[in-house]
Amino acid sequence: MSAPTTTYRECCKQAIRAALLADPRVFLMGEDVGRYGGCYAVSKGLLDEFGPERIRDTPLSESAFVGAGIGAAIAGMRPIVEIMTVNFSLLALDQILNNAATIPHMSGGQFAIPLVIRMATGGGRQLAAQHSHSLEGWYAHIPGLKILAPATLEDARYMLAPALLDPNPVLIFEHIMLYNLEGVLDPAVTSVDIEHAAIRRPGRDVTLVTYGGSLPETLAAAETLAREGIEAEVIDLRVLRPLDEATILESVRRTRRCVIVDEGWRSGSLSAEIGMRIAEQAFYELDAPLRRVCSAEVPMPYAGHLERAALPNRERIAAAVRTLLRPGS
Amino acid sequence: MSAPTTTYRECCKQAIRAALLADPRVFLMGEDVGRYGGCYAVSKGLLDEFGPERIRDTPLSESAFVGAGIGAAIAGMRPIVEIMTVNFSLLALDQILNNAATIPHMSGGQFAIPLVIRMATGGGRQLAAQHSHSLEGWYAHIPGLKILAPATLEDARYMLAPALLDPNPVLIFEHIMLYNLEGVLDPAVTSVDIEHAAIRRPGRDVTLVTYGGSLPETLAAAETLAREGIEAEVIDLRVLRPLDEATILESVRRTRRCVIVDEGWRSGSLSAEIGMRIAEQAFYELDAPLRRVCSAEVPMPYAGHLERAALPNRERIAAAVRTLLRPGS
Amino acid sequence: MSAKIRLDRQRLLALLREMIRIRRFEAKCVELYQAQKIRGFLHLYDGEEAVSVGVMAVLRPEDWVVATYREHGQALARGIPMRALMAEMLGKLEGCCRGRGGSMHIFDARTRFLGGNAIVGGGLPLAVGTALADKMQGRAALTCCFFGEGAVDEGEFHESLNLAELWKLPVLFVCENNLYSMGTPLEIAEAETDIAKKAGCYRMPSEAVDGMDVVAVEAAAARAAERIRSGEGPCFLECRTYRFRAHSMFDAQLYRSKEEVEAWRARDPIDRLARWMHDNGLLHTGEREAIEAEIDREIEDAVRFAEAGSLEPVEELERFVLMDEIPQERLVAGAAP
Amino acid sequence: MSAKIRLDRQRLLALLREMIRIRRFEAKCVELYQAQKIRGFLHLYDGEEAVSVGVMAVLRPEDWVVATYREHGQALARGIPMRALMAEMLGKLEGCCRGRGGSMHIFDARTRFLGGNAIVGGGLPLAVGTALADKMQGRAALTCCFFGEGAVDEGEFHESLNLAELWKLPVLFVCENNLYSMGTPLEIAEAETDIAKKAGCYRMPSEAVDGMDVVAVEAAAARAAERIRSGEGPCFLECRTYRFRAHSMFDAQLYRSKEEVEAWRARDPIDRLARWMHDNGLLHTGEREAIEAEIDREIEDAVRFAEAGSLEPVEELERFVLMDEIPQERLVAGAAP
Ligand SMILES: Cc1ncc(C[n+]2csc(CCOP(=O)(O)OP(=O)(O)O)c2C)c(N)n1
Ligand SMILES: Cc1ncc(C[n+]2csc(CCOP(=O)(O)OP(=O)(O)O)c2C)c(N)n1
Ligand SMILES: [Mg+2]
Ligand SMILES: [Mg+2]
Repeated sequence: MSAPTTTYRECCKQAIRAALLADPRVFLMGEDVGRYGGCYAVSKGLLDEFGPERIRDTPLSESAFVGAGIGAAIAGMRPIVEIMTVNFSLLALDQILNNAATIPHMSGGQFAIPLVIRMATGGGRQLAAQHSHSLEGWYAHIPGLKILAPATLEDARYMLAPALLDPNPVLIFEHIMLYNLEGVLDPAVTSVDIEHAAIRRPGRDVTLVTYGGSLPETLAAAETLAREGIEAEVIDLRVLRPLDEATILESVRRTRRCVIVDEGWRSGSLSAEIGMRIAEQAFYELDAPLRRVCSAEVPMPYAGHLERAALPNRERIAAAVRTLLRPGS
Repeated sequence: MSAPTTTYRECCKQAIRAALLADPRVFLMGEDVGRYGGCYAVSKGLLDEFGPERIRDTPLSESAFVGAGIGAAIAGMRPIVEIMTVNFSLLALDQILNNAATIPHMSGGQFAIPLVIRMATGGGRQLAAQHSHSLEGWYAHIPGLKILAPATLEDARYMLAPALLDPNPVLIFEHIMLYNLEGVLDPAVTSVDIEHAAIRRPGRDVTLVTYGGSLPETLAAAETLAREGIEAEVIDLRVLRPLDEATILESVRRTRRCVIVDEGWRSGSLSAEIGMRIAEQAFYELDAPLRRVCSAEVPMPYAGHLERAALPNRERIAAAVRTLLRPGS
Repeated sequence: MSAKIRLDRQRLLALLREMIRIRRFEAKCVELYQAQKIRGFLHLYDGEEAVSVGVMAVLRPEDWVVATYREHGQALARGIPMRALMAEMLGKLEGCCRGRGGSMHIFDARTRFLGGNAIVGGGLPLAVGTALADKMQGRAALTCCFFGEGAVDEGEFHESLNLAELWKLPVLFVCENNLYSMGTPLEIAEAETDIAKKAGCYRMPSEAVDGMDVVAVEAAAARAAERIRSGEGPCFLECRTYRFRAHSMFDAQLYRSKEEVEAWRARDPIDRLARWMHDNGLLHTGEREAIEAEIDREIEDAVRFAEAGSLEPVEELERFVLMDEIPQERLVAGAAP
Repeated sequence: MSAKIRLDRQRLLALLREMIRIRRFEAKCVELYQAQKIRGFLHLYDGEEAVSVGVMAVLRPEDWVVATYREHGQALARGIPMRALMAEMLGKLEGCCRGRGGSMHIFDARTRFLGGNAIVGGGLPLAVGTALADKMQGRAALTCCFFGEGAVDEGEFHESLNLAELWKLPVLFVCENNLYSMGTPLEIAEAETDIAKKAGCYRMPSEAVDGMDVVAVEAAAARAAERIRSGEGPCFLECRTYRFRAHSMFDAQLYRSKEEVEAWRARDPIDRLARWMHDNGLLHTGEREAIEAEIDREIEDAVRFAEAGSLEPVEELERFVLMDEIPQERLVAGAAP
C-alpha cells in the first residue's frame, strides 16, 4: 500500500495544526489567516478547528502585529506570525531587526524570543514588483535571527516544530512556487533539524549550492548535466542563517568547483556570502572560478517572458556549470 | 596663505547650503533639521537662512516623510530627506524599496525619482544596539538605488550636488565618527563624480578595499604595513551601488591579493559581494585567499571595550594582511 | 468650479457611460483571465464604479491621482486609453507600463496617474509628497488619493493624514469602504468602524457618502475639491460601497453570505442611476443598450490592440532600473520624462 | 484595588522619596557623564518624575513595563536596584544588562521591565504583545507602556492602539507629554495637539492629568488600572509634564525660551509635593534633608559598586546573540530564563 500524495501547502498546514495540538501556547496570527483561510490557503480550515483566539485575524498592521508577536513570545506564548508576502515584511522590519533580533543580546541574555514568523517569498506567478521578491538571503544578514527555507515536503512539514522550540526568532520563508509541489511525504521522516544543510544529490564534479524555490530547478539542471557526463552535487542550504558552512566546504573541497543558485538579486545576495566563505577558506582547493546564478537586478516585471528572464532556471544553471567544466565551449 | 581647516560636518552643511542656493526646487526635510539644528548638528543655522518651508521639520513619521520625499521628487521638487540614524530608516524601508527603488522600472520608465536621502550610520560612540549599525552595504542590495558613502571632506562637500542632479533615488550615508574629521578642503577640487571608486593610496602588494568610516583605519593600517615593507593599495569605494568593479579588479589583478574592510556585519555584507566578484572574475590572478575585516555579528553593545572589540580597526586590518603576505607568521 | 452639480442629461449620461465602461471592461478581463491571457492577481472593481467615476469627474488634468491594486476603475475614469490599459493587462510593450506593471501597477504620466500601488497604504505618503510639491511650487493642483478601508489600519494612514493636515496640503483622501479587506470585515480590523470619523482625529474635514450613488459621490467630491483648491488643506471622503465579486480571482468568499452580496447588488450603482434617469425621462429606451454596444466595440478594439501587441525585448529587462538614460533637461519639469 | 488613594503620610513620603531619588540619581549621572564615565546618549527625566512614580505606584509585580530611552525614572520606580542600574550606565558586567544596554536600553526580567527602547514608538507593539500573552494565558497582569508625545506621530502608535482596543487587551498607555520631541514642539508635529483625544479615535477611554502632580497621576493611574484589570480593555493616560533640562547632553535648547523653562520649574513636582505636605503638617522640618542624605548614601554606594564592577570579558561578545544556550525548560515559564 503506497502512501498518499500530499502538497507542500498541505505540509505547511499540517505543521501548524500539529503545533497547535501539541502546545496550548502556540497560536497563529496574521492577515486573513482565519476567515479567508490564508492568502495562499495554507491555514484554510484551521479557524473552524481552533477558533478565533488561536487562529487570529489581524488588521493590516504589519509592524504592530509582528511586534505583538515578539512581546507575546517574551511573555510566554509561542506565536506563529504570518506575513502574507515578503515585500510587506518591510513594514515590520523595525520590529524584526531593532527588537526581535536585538533584545536578547542587548538585555544581556535576559529575554529569549521564541517566535516564528512565516512568510511567502519568491517570483514566478507574475505578481510583479511588489509581491515577488526573494529577500530571505537579505534577512540572513541580521544577527539574532535564524532563517529557514524549506524546499521539500518533509521540511515544510517538520521544520516548524523545532523552530517553535527554538529560543530565538526564526523566520520561515515559503516559496510561492512550491505550495503546489506534490509528492509523498517520506514516512521514515518524522522530524528534521534546523541546523544542517542537506545534500539532495551526491556528485563529484561540481557543487551546486541552492535553497528554497530554486531547488527543483537546480536538481533538474543536475539531471541534464548528468546526461552530459557531469555529476553535480546539489546542496540544499535549508538554513540560511546560521549557515552550515562545514557541509558546503566539505563538498567544495571534494568537487573543487562551485556554482551557487540564489533567487535573490545578485549583488549582495546570499550567494555572495557563500562564495566569499569558499574564497576565504577553500581557496587552494578550488580548480575554477566561482559562479552564481541569481535573479536579474530588477524589480520583478509582470510580463511572463520578462519574469522568466529575470529568474534563475535550469538552462542557466546548467550553462554556468558548463563554463567551469568545459571552459572551451 | 594656507586654506582654513574645516570639518566633515561643516562640509555636509555647506553642501546642503550650496544646493539650496543653487536650485529653488531643493529643500531639506527631516526630524529636527530646523529648530534643533539636526541631531548631529549638520543643518545648524540653515533654518535662519532659508526658512521653515525649505528647512522643514517633520513629525516622527519616517515612513510618511520619506514617502512624501518620493512623491515630491516625482512632482518636480528636489528633496533632501534626512533620516537621523540608519536604524530608524527601517521604518521607511517599505517606501524606499517598494516605491522609490521600484516605481521607475515598474512604470516602464515613466517616473524618475530625483530624491536624496541622507542618514547617519555606523558605530563608535557607544550609542548601542539601536543607533550604531552600518546598513549601507545592506541597502546596496536593492536595485534602483544609488548608494554613496563619503569618507573624505571633498566627498562630503561635493557628492550632494551630483546626487541631486541624478534622476535616481540616491542614499548618502554619513558615518558618525567622520563628522568631527578635520582638515583642509582641497581647493583644487570643486566637484566629484558619483560613479567611481578612488585609490586613496597606491600600493603593489595587496589591495585593501573599504569605504566610509573605515577609510581612516584602513589608511592607518596601510601606514603600519608600509613600515613593515608591505605596500598596500587602499581603494575607497565611495559608491556602494552600483559598484565600480573595474577599479577593484584592476587593482587586484596587479596586487594579486585582497582584503576587504567593511563595518557591516560579516555575513551577507558588502564585503562578500566584492569578494565574490573577485572570485568570479579575477580568480586566476589571485595569489592568496580573500580576506575581510568586518564588524562582529552582534547588536552593537554599549560598553566601550565591547564596542571596540566589535568594530574593525587598524590592528585587525593589518593582521589580516599579514596572514596573506607572511603566511608562516 | 461650483459645488452644485448640474444634473443635466449629458452629464448624467457621461457618468452612466463611464460606469458601464468600467464594468464591461472588467468583465472582459475576467474572460481573459480565464483564458490565461491575464495572469497574476486581478482585483475587480465590480460594484464600486460610482466611486472612481464620481470623484474623477471633479478632477482636472493637472491633478495627481494615486490609487491601489484595485484601480482599473480609476485608470479608465482618469482617461488612460483603454488600449494602453488592456495591453498592460496582457503584459505587452504597448501597455502603459510596457507590460511590466500589470493589473496591480497601472501608471500613466500623461494623466498624472501615480499607480497602482499593491502595498496597502503605500500610496498615501506619495500623495502627501505630490501635494507638497504642488503647494511649494505654487500650483493649484490637488492630489486625489484612493485607498480601501483596510489601509486605515496601517501606520502610513496615520502618518500621512497627520502630515497632510499639519502642512495644509491639497490632498483629497478617498476611502473606498467596501467593508472587507480580503476576508476580514471592518469590525474585526478597526476598533472605530466609523471611518469618516478617523479623519477628524487629525482635525481634517471629512464626509461620508453613499458610494453606490454616483451623483452623491460627485457632489461630495466637488465640495471637498473646492475647499482643497481654496488652500484650506486636505479633505477626507469616505465612500460607502461594496465589491460584488471576490477579492481576487483566488477567493472562495467564505467570509460573507450570499444574502449580503445580493442585498448590496440590489443597490448596483449602474442600475440605480439608469433607473433614476429612466424614471425621470433622462434615459430613453434602447439608449443603455446603445451605450453598451458602443463600449463593447471599444473593448473589442482594445483587446485586438492588446493581442496584436508586442513583447518588450528581453534585452531591455534592466532598462529603467536606473533612469540614467533620461537627460537632465527632461527632468526639469518634474513629472514624466 | 480601590481607585481612591489613601493620602496618608507614609504613602506620600514614599512618593516624595522616590521622586527625589530619581532626581538625585540623575544629577549624579550628569557628573559621571561629564567625567566621561557614562557615554553615549543620556536623556534625563528631570521634571517628569511624578509621572513614573505616580504610575508605578499602582502596578503589581506581575505587570509588565515597557519604556523609552528616557527611562531612568521608570527603572528606579519599578524597583530595579540602583546598583544594577548605575553599573549598567557605566557599562559594567554587574549592570542589569551586563553593560550592553547603557542608559537607553535598561532591561530587567525580574521586575518585568522590557526596556528601555531607543526607537521612538518601538515599544508600543511589544506592549500589545505582552498584554496579549497575559490575556491568552488568563493572567490578571497588565502591561504599562510609557512613551513621549513624539511617539504619537509614528505609525506604530496608531496600529498598536487600534490592536489593543480591538482585542480588549490589558494595556495602560502612558503618554509623557513634555511638549517637545527633541527640538520640535508638539504643534509643529501634530495636527491634533490634544493627545488624550487621540485615544478616543480608537474608542479607548482616556484621561489627561497634571503630570507635575504625583498624587493626581497616581489617582488617574489607579482608575485606569482598575478598569483594565476588570477586563474591559486598555486605557490611555496623558500626563502633561515638562523636561527641565536639555533633550540629551548634546542639546543647546535653541528651540525654547528660558522663561518657558522657568515657568515650568515653578511647578516642580518634588517641591510642589514637599510644600503641600509641609503646609499640611505631613512633612516636618529637616525630613526632606534627611531623605536626601539617605538617598545620597544609596547613590554613593551605587557609584562605588559600579566603579568597582568588572567588564564583560571580550570573549563573551557574541554570547546571547542567539539564545541557544538557554535550556528549553527555562523557557517554559515565559519571561526570563
Ligand atoms: C502592506 C500589505 N499588506 C497586505 C497586503 C495583502 N492585501 C492585498 S489587498 C488586501 C486587502 C485590502 O483591503 P482594503 O484596503 O479594504 O481594499 P479592498 O481590497 O477592499 O479594495 C490585502 C490584505 C498588501 N497588499 N499590502
Ligand atoms: C524612530 C525614531 N525616530 C527618531 C529618533 C530620534 N529621537 C530620539 S528621542 C526623540 C524625541 C522623542 O520625543 P518624545 O517621544 O516626545 O519623547 P521625549 O524625548 O520628549 O521624552 C527623537 C526624535 C528615534 N530614537 N527613533
Ligand atoms: Mg476593503
Ligand atoms: Mg516629548
